[in-house]
Amino acid sequence: MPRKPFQLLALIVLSVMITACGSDSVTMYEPGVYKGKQDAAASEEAAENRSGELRSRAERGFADR
Amino acid sequence: MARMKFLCDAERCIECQACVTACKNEHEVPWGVNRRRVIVMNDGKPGEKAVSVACMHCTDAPCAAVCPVDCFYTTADGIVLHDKDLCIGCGYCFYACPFGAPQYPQQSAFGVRGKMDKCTFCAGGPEEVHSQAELTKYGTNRVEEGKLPLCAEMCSTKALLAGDGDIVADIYRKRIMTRGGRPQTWGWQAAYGQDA
Amino acid sequence: MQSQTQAMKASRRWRSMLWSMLAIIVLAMALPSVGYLVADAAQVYGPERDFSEEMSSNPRSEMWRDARFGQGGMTTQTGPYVTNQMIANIGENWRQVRTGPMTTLGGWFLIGVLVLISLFFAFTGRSRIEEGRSGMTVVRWKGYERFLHWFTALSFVVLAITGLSLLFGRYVLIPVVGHSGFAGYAQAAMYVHNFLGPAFSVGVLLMIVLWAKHNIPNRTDVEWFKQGGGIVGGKHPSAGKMNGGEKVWFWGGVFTLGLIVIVSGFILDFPNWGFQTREIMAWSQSIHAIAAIIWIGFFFGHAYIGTLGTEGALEGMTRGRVDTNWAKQHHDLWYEDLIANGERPVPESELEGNKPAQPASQTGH
Amino acid sequence: MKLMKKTAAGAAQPTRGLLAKAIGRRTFLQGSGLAVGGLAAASMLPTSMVKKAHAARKIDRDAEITTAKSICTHCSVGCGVIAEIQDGVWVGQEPNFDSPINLGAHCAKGAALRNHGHSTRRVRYPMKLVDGRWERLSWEQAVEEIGDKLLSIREESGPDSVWFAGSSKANNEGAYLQRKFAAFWGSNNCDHQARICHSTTVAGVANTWGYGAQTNSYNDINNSKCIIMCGSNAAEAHPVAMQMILRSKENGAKLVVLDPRFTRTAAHADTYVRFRSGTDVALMWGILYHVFENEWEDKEYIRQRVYGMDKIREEVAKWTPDEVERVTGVPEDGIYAVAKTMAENRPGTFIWCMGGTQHTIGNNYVRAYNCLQLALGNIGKEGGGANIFRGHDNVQGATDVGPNPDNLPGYYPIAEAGWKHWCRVWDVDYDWLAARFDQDEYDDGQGGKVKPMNSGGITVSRWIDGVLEDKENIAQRDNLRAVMMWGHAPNSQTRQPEMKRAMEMLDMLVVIDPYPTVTAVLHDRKDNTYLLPAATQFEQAGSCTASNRSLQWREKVIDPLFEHKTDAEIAYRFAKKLGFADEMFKNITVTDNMPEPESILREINRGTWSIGYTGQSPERLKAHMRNQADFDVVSLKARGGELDGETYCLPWPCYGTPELKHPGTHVLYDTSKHVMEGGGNFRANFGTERDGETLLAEDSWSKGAEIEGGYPAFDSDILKQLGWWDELTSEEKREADGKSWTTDLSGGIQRVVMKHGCHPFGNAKARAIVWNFPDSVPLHREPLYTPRYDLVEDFPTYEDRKIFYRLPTRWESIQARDYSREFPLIHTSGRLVEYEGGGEETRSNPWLAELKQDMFVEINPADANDAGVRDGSMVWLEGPEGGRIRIKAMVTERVGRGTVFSPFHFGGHFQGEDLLSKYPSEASPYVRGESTNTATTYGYDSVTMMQETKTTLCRVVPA
Repeated sequence: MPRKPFQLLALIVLSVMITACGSDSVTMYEPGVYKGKQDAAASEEAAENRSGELRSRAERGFADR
Repeated sequence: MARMKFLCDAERCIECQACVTACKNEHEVPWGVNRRRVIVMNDGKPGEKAVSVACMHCTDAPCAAVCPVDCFYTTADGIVLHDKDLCIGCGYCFYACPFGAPQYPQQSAFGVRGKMDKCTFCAGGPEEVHSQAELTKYGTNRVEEGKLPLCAEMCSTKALLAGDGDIVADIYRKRIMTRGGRPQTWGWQAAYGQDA
Repeated sequence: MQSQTQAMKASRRWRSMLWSMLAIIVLAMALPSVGYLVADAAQVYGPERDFSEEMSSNPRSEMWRDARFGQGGMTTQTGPYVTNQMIANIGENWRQVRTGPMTTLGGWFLIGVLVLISLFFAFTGRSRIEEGRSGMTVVRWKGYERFLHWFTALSFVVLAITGLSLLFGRYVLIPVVGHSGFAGYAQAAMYVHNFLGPAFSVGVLLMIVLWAKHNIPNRTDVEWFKQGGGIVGGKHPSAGKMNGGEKVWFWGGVFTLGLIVIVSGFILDFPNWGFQTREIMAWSQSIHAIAAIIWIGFFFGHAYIGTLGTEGALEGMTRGRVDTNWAKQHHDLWYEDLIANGERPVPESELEGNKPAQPASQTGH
Repeated sequence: MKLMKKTAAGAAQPTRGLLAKAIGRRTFLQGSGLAVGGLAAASMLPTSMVKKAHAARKIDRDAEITTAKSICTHCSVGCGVIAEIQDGVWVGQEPNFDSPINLGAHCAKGAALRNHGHSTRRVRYPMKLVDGRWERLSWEQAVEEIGDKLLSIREESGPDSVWFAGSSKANNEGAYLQRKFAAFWGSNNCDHQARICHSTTVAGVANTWGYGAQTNSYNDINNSKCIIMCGSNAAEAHPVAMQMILRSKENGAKLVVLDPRFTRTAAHADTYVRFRSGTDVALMWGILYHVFENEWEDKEYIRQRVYGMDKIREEVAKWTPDEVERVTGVPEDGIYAVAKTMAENRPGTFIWCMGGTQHTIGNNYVRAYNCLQLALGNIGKEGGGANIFRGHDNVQGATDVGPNPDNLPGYYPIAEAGWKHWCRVWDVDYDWLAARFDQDEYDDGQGGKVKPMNSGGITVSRWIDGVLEDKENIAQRDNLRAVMMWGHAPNSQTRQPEMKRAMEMLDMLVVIDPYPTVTAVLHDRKDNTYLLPAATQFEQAGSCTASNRSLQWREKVIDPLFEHKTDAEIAYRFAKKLGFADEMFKNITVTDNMPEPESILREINRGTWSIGYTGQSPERLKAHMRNQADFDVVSLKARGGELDGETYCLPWPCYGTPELKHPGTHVLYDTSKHVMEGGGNFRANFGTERDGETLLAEDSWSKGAEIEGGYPAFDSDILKQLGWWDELTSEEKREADGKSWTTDLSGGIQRVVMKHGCHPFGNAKARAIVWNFPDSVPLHREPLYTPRYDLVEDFPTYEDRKIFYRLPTRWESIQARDYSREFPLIHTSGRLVEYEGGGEETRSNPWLAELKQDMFVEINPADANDAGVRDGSMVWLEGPEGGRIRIKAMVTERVGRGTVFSPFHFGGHFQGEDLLSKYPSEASPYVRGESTNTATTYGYDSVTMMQETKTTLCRVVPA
């Protein structure tokens, strides 16, 4: 019975997974949370900055003058 | 915090396709990809009504839920965007989206589709704002310039509204009151889960 | 002597390679399911939403309700995938299936099968050739049949790994390799899956055509099942070329699940045929994935019995010949037919690549 | 446990505002024009489209982005456009929220305008056919060759052997030069699309109350309580106008749509009435029947301001509900509902388009609409009016000052007085100009003789007969031998198979257009055929007149692409070659072969007193464009600002000199306002009395008029009688003495008259009957190709005429045969929102072309079943004159049983054959299809030669 390769592989995989969970450079999946490339324009701050401008634009563009 | 929304006033939509070509114009979307389209119900019969359909930027977006590579994200304005670098063109978001918003430049044998493309609410994507990369991948970023999606801004009868949900709902409510009718908000609840 | 030891070494190397390969395959397939435990898939559901009562106060509600339930309209926009439908309900249903039972139950099912097999192995151990090896072999599978089997088997494994990656990779592999890393892998996996699928289908269809005649159920199978294939009563029931279990694998797995997976797979793989609406695609995906998961679970059993579980079974598919004692034990009726039809067992020593002859006792464990 | 990959947050913070714009917003042109999907997507395109990216030149991404304001060129609404330009390239389009006309809105065409600045499907350089192949040549060589040929034809056959099609898509300056060009060439053989668009409207409306134009505006519809649309599909033809219509509807106005087809406009109506195509007069009389029956008419208004309503009443009495139902197919209650809605909701506006004009009795339809509005007292009121939505962006302007065969700019007659007026404006000797014309005299069609200088030229609808007809039958020296299509799509005209023959018979055919048009490919000519690239309106500055008579100024967006030249420059180059440039451009500044648009407009200002094109100086128009935001959306009046009180872009009439600051006229004939505030009354243009009854207004005058009652048009004599003469300056007196309000170039008469609150053109009644037309009371007459042949006996058409616009014209002899059994379906045509006119321009725009890729025919399910036709299958649609087109069937209830509809924008296929190979390489439109006019038939209006496209017959068989 060649159990050794089997055990070895399982060990390796397990250790990789464990170290991954502890590493800072790894992205963990979290439901509903996007962790890809960040979009600076998508930030709260950016949205806050332009919200006034967008509001007046909507009023100017869509309300019947 | 503003929450960006689209609202198509079916009583005003006259199926003129301006939203479709405005989008093509603004983002140079190629032939065959339609980020926005106009659908007519009861075409040619009394009761004919049309609505302009695109990504509704859902509160709980089904596309994001099923994406195998998790390439969707929601901006702080509530705009659902995606990362084309991650997209593998599997087609799942297209199956999941109730509105048929995701589009692919191709539809070939062996499931070759190219990267998914969809309405960005004219807010670009995860690249440097106004960079060439953002332009070629996602189109222009009007929101960052304080402007709203061109499809709505150019709507011939101001049927298609876009912007902060409060204002959009407000403008729409005023119209309903003038008309003395009841609201007919198409897709609003499906996408945003609340009343107009 | 010198050459004997060399031959022994070669044989051992060959066997250990085979085992490692199998181990890799099984592990790789099981991996996603193991990692799946880490992620909390239940959260993906999101809040429950009720779509049934939308816009009940709308004066034009009938038309909008029709639209809501997927009735088509007219659109002048053309292009891949544009449909004239305003709202496709299938999207939400499919999402719930996919992020719900398909991943949760599917994941647990695969893990469960593996656990059961391990338990079975731990308790019963390997089924050995009771009489020991006779050193005489008979032909069980011809060369083209073995090629067909391994071609299909390997494609199956690759398709399973890539397929499971698309289903579970988001929970399992993104944490390991990151978003862009996984996207790169997933892209490749998708293309491999999409291009290999049709080739695999050809293999499956050939198997069905070529081997159906061996798998026609008969009364012997009833007896075989009564004895649980030898587990009940501890005595080996009679069997023809294929025993009852193998026939179940053939009809239930290769034939039924195979055809389901192939048909749904082609629908998904060739959107250019044009008839596929969003509904058809979403349904096909669900059917494809569920059938494939069941098939993979089934496959774990098949692979276990054919390799680790039964001594002497694998060589029927690797070199095409089996020990006469193994044949008598597992497929007695077939062996009798074979001998009656004039087949003459050949000693190991005369087989190509295995000269000079070895004592029978040395081939076993 | 849940960890996140660290990114350099903050590093990519966007720079905002102007700076952000400068760093590379919209620089698609630099890389690939195909943003998404790249090559993968490109593989699905027509291969030629991929090259688009290559044609784009590199642009300097650091260059400042500037904006230019222009006006959409696709319909008459006049939507404001804001173009963003970087390094000379049109990189973006923004909504013009400030424009009071469109408030930023566009339709599909307007939202796709930017493609004009990039299209590679245009004719890039002058080309000519050499042995059936297109070959490039230089502008100089082209002008030289064409000019020589024109001169030799002139020598052999006289100036009338050349025919010019001008363009309603040219700006006022270009269109004016086209007319002036024909005049200086010595012929009235020039015309433009207005002939086949609203000529019956112009004739009918002008002869009823004064001016041939929309009386109100799109914006004024906001004041309406009732909106009737008859033969108008604004949702597709004028989508942005629907903004005002729907707003008005939301505010309580009733929308009634009368149309044989359930149009996209009808889908928004409160009331929709389907009637048989070609029976509008019967329908109107049916409505009026109920109006008179219930005494809903405005009796006081009729007494004061309408002449001849009693004659109408007599005719209407014949149209009992039963008779109306027999002819139109509409039951009584439907018509009663419309009449009641109109009566109870006043003021109501009446909108019509080509559904009401393109008929053999189009002028009758138009006058019937007018009579209905006059009876209800709706004309000359805010919210009322005859709102005629015109077609092309400058069809109003081109009608006012452009190439018309039967009048001169400003509707001055082609009689001697008119010519003399313009010769004074042009500063040329009348005798010199008259000598340029053919001096012989020909049959005038009324038993007399007339010189070509004073006889209406051949119209755009009939030029083919000018080629095909026997020389003896034409009232000019010779057949047409050369044709210059200067901005005209031939597939918008009927009888294409005959046109093909006519084109092949010509000695020379010249196409001047940004796109090749169907003229380049329809025929099988091998040589003597030229394609000259004309610039679009975005490549030049100039004024254009929207349907509401506002003159908006277009700024130049980009320089002409490739080797394109503006209309003005082309006119100048040809004039130079033909030897009359010095006279023609005497008072126009020309720099580098390009006449300056401002100086052309000033010349127009100096001459067009008759319709008040005199106050709109380039400076005033530019000021209006700068201050768009100051104008009120409903009244179009500026509120505050430097233009306080003026009406947006000075809708004509804007009388007097620019210095007088007339505010422009928003609503014509509106007596509630002072004439210096845009008020007015009906025009005195038809004498002062008839049959002992006064034609002048009674007890009605515009606010503040010092003459309280009717009065005739003013001239120097009347001024002297009134004692107002001395209010003119001595300089004005010198010019005005012996002149009328239309010929006094000083503007003194208009100034003084308006100072006294009077209207220069007098104050008269509107004419419900037009005695100088074939039917003084509008009568119903069955179409030439009628599906109800049983009605021909009761409602026959006219007798044939030997000479009408120089050509023999048939009515009776065509109606003599019954086609209705072999060709049982009514064939009617109309617009699609994606395309315009002949469609070559829009079908060459990929953003639009993608949306409608097939020519089709709408057919009722019942008719489809009768013909054995399935939805989406190919069919042959065959007309009674032998033309047949192979198109797709669209089975729909949009059309009623017995009627089929097809759009007229397609071209490039001919009777089943794709003409792609005949286009110059790379200049073919993306979408081609059969022209519906291949299957349309003979039939012309009895006053204006308008072609019949809305009611003919056909049959549909599976292909």
